[in-house]
Amino acid sequence: MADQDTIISDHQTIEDGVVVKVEGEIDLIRSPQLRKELIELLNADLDRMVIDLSHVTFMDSSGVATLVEALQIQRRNNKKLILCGLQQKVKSIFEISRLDMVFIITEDTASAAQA
Amino acid sequence: MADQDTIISDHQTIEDGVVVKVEGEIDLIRSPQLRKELIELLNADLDRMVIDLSHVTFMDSSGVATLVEALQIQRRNNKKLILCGLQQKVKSIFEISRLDMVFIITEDTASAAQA
Amino acid sequence: MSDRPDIEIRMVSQPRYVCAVRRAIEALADSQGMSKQDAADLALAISEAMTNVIKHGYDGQIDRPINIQVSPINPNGRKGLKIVIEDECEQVDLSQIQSRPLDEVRPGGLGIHLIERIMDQVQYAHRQSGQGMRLTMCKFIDAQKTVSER
Amino acid sequence: MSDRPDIEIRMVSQPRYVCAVRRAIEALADSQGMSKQDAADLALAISEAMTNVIKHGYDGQIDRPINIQVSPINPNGRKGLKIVIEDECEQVDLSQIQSRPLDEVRPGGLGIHLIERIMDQVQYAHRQSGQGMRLTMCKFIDAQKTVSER
Ligand SMILES: Nc1ncnc2c1ncn2[C@@H]1O[C@H](COP(=O)(O)OP(=O)(O)O)[C@@H](O)[C@H]1O
Ligand SMILES: Nc1ncnc2c1ncn2[C@@H]1O[C@H](COP(=O)(O)OP(=O)(O)O)[C@@H](O)[C@H]1O
Repeated sequence: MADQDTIISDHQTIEDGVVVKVEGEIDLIRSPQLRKELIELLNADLDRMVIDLSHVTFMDSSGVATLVEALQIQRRNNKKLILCGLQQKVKSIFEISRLDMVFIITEDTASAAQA
Repeated sequence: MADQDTIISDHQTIEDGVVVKVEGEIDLIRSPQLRKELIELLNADLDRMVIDLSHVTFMDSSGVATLVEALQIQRRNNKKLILCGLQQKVKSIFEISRLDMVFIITEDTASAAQA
Repeated sequence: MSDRPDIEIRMVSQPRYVCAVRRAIEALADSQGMSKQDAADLALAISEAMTNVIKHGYDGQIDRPINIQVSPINPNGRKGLKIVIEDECEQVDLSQIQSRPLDEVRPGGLGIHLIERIMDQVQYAHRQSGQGMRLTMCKFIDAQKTVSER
Repeated sequence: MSDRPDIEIRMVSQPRYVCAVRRAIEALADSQGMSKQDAADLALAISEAMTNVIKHGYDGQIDRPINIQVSPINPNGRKGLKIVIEDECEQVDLSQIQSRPLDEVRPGGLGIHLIERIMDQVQYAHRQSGQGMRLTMCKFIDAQKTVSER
């Protein structure tokens, strides 16, 4: 997986925030870039950030750490961060680290817009 | 890839023959099983056999050899064998071995029924 | 199990290469009949263990040796995979290698927890050569401790 | 390029394991910036070369050694991967290892052709130890001879 590319492949404005689509494997190599892209967006002070993980095929603990950091930023500002579309392979790491109860996780972007 | 499983995951009767769907990686390990399953079906003396490769993610020369053998059986009996739905990764081996001109290859099962 | 592993991968501690090992181990587990989810979890655990060697053991140096050995095992008729990861890091006190409590939600500190939950056996040791660590792990295919029981 | 390869895989000649090596090499090529199609073709070529060692070199024996070395190369600024496959087979006359004409359509006999078309450099040799063969192959990332030009 090339590490120079952007990780957020698409982002779409919704009523109270933004839906970003993340692509590929989120591991030690690519997490720093994801962190940079997410934090840039979070600076815009969005009420709702939805992260669509349906095109993520692998995530390791550095990827999870990046998402935890984004969640903390949103929480600190009383804003929402929602994950959606997790493949079972990827859901597993959230379950094993018991973060499936910490994040708001929904099936798809439609339900994430309501959550 | 387990090698005990059947390779043909589905087969469907059409007017003048059958459409079989093949799954997974067709390599040294699994080609003998595919060969067995195909030859059994070819014994039924079908006017048209369509092999749907859309769910095949890898094929090596042993897989190609198996398909060439099936093609020869059909030709000898003045019957048709048609491949369809090849992923680009898989199409590549046919192109490199110049068998893309030997096999009838179509986009999908619908066009294969007409070819 | 004989002394020679079925597969041995010797590589430099380049983070880019971790992905290749992860994919190889997932394919191997699959070929041994492990479920797709368990094979994916196993690949994650191996990835975390290798990442830890690079991050903590080698402090990010990319040209140090990592050695991964994989063999099918079958103790008491229980099929599984044994994976050994060896490095040439400075030996640390084994008690330093531990997971943190998960109730505190903060970035980082999940690797060891993931490894311990995914694998059926996990053992860190000092290599006898006096330099380097050895991590020995097993995951069974009919595992009693499956991750889905978490 | 130093003498020590970046990644070395030592394995037994078990056909089940070929898939793991194939996936690892595809991931490696991808991580070096090779296009997805070229990386897939490369994986195919390596697969064929390993299969040939097992079939022809070892006559199907599953417990003989195969050694695969992979390193990034950069001769004259041209990025690529070098892959060396070594075995302990009986040495055969190198002229025996050749592809057949493709105009005759029949099953089999495509492996060497695929290897030669996919790789930019291919060289079979006898190992100096007196036993075993060595196959040295390169594929460049900016390859002038790309498979799409076939
Ligand atoms: N291979 C290793 N060598 C030395 N120390 C290690 C190694 N693996 C883990 N550790 C120690 O265990 C701690 C917990 O590791 P881990 O759970 O993976 O979280 P993190 O890597 O995010 O700190 C690390 O902070 C480190 O001190
Ligand atoms: N590793 C090898 N050791 C010995 N002989 C080989 C090896 N690889 C290929 N050959 C020889 O080259 C011939 C052509 O190989 P190939 O094109 O792969 O077709 P096939 O394997 O179907 O015969 C083989 O029949 C064999 O005689």
